[in-house]
Amino acid sequence: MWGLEHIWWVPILPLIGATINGLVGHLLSKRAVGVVAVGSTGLSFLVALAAFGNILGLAPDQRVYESVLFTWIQAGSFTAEAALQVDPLSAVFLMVVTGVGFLIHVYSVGYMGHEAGYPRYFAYLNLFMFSMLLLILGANFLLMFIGWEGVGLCSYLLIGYYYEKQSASDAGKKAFVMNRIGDFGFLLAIMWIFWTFGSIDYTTVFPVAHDKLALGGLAVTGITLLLFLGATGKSAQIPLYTWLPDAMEGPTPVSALIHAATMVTAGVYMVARCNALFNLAPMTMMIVALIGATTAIFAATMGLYQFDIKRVLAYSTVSQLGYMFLACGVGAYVAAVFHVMTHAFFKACLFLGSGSVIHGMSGEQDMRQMGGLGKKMPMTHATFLISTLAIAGIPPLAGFFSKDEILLSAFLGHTPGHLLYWVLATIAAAVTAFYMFRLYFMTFTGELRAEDHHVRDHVHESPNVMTMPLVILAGLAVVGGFLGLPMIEGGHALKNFLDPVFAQPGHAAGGHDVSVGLELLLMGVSVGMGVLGILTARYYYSVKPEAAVELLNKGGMIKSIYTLMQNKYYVDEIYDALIVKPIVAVSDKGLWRFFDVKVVDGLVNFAATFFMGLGSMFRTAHTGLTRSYAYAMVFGGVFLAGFWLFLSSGK
Amino acid sequence: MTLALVETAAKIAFVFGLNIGVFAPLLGWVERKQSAVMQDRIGADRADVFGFTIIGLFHTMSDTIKLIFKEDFIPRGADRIMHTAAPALALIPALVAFTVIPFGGHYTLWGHNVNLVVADLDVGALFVFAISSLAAYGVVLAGWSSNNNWSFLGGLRAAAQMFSYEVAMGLTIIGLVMFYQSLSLVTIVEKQNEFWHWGIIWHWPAFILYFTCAIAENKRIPFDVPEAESELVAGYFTEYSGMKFIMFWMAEFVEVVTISALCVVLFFGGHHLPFVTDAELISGLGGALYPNFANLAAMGIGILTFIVKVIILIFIQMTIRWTLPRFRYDQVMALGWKLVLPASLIWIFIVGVGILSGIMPRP
Amino acid sequence: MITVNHYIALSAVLFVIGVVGVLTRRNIIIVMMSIEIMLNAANLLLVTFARQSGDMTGHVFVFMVMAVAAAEAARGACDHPRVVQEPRDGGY
Amino acid sequence: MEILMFNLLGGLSVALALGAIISKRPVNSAINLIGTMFCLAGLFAMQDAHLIAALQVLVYAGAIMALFLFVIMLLNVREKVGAESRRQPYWQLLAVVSAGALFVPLVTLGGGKILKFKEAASGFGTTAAVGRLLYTDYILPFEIASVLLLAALVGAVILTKTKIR
Repeated sequence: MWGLEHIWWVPILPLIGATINGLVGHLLSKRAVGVVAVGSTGLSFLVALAAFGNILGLAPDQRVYESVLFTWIQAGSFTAEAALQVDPLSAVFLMVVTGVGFLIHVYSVGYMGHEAGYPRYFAYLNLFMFSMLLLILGANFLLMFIGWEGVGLCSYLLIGYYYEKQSASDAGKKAFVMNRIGDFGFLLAIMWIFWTFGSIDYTTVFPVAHDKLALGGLAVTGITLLLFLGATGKSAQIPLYTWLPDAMEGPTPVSALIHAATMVTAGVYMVARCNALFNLAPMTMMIVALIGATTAIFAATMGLYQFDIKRVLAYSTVSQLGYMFLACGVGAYVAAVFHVMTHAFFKACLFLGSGSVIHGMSGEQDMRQMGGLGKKMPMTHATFLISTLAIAGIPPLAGFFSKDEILLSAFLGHTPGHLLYWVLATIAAAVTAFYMFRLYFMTFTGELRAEDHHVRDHVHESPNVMTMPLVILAGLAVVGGFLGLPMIEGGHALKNFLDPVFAQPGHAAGGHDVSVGLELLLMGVSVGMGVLGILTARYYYSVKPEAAVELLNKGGMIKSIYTLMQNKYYVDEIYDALIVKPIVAVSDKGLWRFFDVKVVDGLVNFAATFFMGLGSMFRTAHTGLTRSYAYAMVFGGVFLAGFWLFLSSGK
Repeated sequence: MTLALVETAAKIAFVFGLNIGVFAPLLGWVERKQSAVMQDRIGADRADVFGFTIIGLFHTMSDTIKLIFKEDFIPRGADRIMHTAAPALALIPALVAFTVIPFGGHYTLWGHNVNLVVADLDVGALFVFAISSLAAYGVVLAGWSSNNNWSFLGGLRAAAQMFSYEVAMGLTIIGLVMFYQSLSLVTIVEKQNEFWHWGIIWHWPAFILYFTCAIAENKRIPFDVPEAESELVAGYFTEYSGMKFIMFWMAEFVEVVTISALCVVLFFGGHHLPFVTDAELISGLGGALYPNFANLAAMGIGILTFIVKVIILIFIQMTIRWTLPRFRYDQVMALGWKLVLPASLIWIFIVGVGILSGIMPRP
Repeated sequence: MITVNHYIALSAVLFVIGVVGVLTRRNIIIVMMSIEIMLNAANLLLVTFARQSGDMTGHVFVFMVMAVAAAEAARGACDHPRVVQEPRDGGY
Repeated sequence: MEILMFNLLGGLSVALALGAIISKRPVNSAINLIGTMFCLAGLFAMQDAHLIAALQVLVYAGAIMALFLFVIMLLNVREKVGAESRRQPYWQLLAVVSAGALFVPLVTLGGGKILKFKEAASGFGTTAAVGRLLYTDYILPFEIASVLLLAALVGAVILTKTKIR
């Protein structure tokens, strides 16, 4: 079968592109660099498409293909193969990553056209593609971990792309450190898995998980909690989410690809991949759902009063990722993956749209300077509106189907407190609709508020190379949801496709027994919440903008909540006070001033003083005349030899 | 016992005669004549006996006679003993090194087994290097004992240069030793019985390195900084005349022969004819019918082959001598330490990999 | 008939000569050479006993002694110029 | 024959060693010592230690003594008559006496017994045999020796480098 057998080309092609651009890119013309980067990703996408077709052609219970490239590590009982695995789950991710990745590469050609370090950018981006594909396709935890680290590295490199800028390099470091905390948990989990199962291959671990581990036992809970710690780092969940808004310092296509569509969903992928383990740990599932729901509402409220267009989207990403984890936490992995897919479409579109806006606004990101762009940038406007409607959950756009499925799953879930999650998520849906349309109205309607007349005169629609990806993504945001269309009565296309991965023994992963009426009622509630959010936003930011100002000027509760939200609940400051400051203080006062100066230096000084004193006692014997030593040696030798002679003659 | 003594004495006589009696005087003539040919001159042709010059060959004789009857001069303030001993110290090691070089193979003559090497040592190759490392003393002492700054500088240069290249030279043949699995030169020659086992086939980089080191060790152009006449008058033998002077020259020529002979033994199959093994040669000469005669003939052919190969290599050395200009002193040292030494280490590594991976099949 | 005792005696004589050299000479180079004499005396004994017992471990030891002597010589040779240059420190 | 060789080489080595420690000029000392090394190499060869004999010439006579000689000549350490002439007869007497005292237990090392050589096994002392020992049982000391030589090399470079500045 052409496709699956060549699956290793999928990650290798971007790696080749990254190597070419990274090593000799500066010698090539910009056009050549673009051709290499886009071409390698495009070819990779084609191979992935072929592989996907092959997977579809197989019988549903045989849709697992493993290709062992070579034995990578062999030490004792530990074996790690460099093996790639394609199953429905990775196939869906494969399509999203290569497809969206390809579009964003195309977009980048236009967006980054004027930047210095053009080849460097594409080398990183291609390297990211390689790492992400390795993460998805790896057939064991170690290979996934390599990809996991690789995407973290690329994320760091790309956030800090404008490394001359202090804030950008700081943001890169922040992302890296936050990710490392999560990676630490992931690594421990891998070790624990190897300890428990004696293997790190998916095909060895997952089938026996149910037999080897007790339901809710310590081992499985520990492993899954550590795995989830890794996921919170990579997917920006509470408490490790603060890096993602800062990550917006990177170029906008990077935000779209890495910090919206692909890398941040790696945590979801990992949890979904390890569903066999998570299903055995109800406590972890509860925590996952709780964290997901909390993050969803928490991040959504933080997005309410941001003025940086990309930051709003960043908080919205965090919030949407919360939805995905909520879905995972209530066992609705299909809904989570579904939302990953639809979210990739509309969020990438939104980010790229915002990039287009920023491009048109000559780099301005503050929404207070924008307004009325709809007329000047019709393509961007149209695609942006579609995506905003999608994220707000308005039927029949993609976001509606996936979000609604998550809400339904939460409502019907088995996890304790699932109704609370449902309430939180529903409120978050309204808030999402509100702030997204706030963004939309502030940007595209009304009058242009920019003060700088250069900017005002320069506003223009982006070139085709940038708008075409927007159109494609917006189209996908429209139709992407239809995969989940026949959802009433026993599953839909995506569910049927993914079910072999999630159908584990001992767990009911089948459809919910739910009446059509209840389902329609829930749909109505969520759509109603969305519409409510939209209308509120329209009132305050389009119809009667002064009302918002009035509301604020009244002071009191609303004012303080506003301040709290605008300052992101002071989470960064709390982290600083609770973690960074104490560590610095302990290192400074305790480790340095006390332990190093007093204890270590003290010991050294004591040793020196001691031997100096001792030496001063023996100094008299040390004449410095080598010959006297030689004499002493000879006399010693004579004495020893004579003594030995005396002893042996006595026998 | 007596026969063995006679045999050894004969071999020693042959080796010494070949070196002192034939090669050393002839090389003086060859050097003159070849340079003349290369530089489109006539060269020395004035010495004659009854009007016959024989392309200048009589110059060898006249030179010898002249130098023997020249005044033996020892400068004031020189260390007399060292000054006298130094030329001998330079010449003797060059001659002694030849004792372990096989100039033929094994032959059975009238029931008596003849092995054409003066001493078949288990550590033959090491012995050659050990002895040739002593040659430096003669030069160094000559420079030191002459009480002359030019000589002294020449001696120091010679010492540094010879010690440096000794290290590299020892390393160049390690690969060969690994290949033939023996330090004994006789064994090495025996293993080159077939043409495809000759050292030069696999070890030509080692040959290039070894040849370079050997020329440097011999202090001949382009490595003749110890006696650079434009800088140091004549270096370490500035203060020598007469027979002592001629001994330095003889030492140099004998070393030229020794280097060539060692190269032949290590890289060019020793006395073996290409594509003809010893056994084939003897049987081809009628070994079944007249074993003694065939062995004797094979011995003659073997020695002749050996000498022809040696002469070819001498010719190459002479050509190099009259082709290349002299290196500067720092260039000489840099070449030795920074190029030849690392290159020979790398070559050892390559040979090791080649042998272990089976690419280089050992004979 | 030559015996081990011959070699022991010869080795002892050489060793003692080395000791005397170390004790009486002031030139540090000669002192180092005297040490070499002592090492060689020990080597001779090692080789002798190796031959007597048929165990080549003695040869290995000699090999090691040579390596150490070479290292020592290299170091000493570097040190010597400094000692000569600063005669106050080199007051052997 | 054997006893003749032993007497010749042994006597020569003792004489040369004496010459090495007595002669006034360092160069003469070095030359004498080279002779001693050579004689000892002969004695090694007499005891079937062929590899050690070759190494003795190569390492001791060829390298170590060459280094000494080179240093002596480089510094031109001619007769430091001034330093050496301040003889201290008492010290010298003491040295000879104490060395003589050391000699007594050394020669009686055999405990008065006459130890005879056995016939050497075939292959004794050959390169292959010693090499096999070096690369199997004594590989660790062998490697440590190589590290030692490397350290000496680095040390030599550093010590001489500071001189140039």
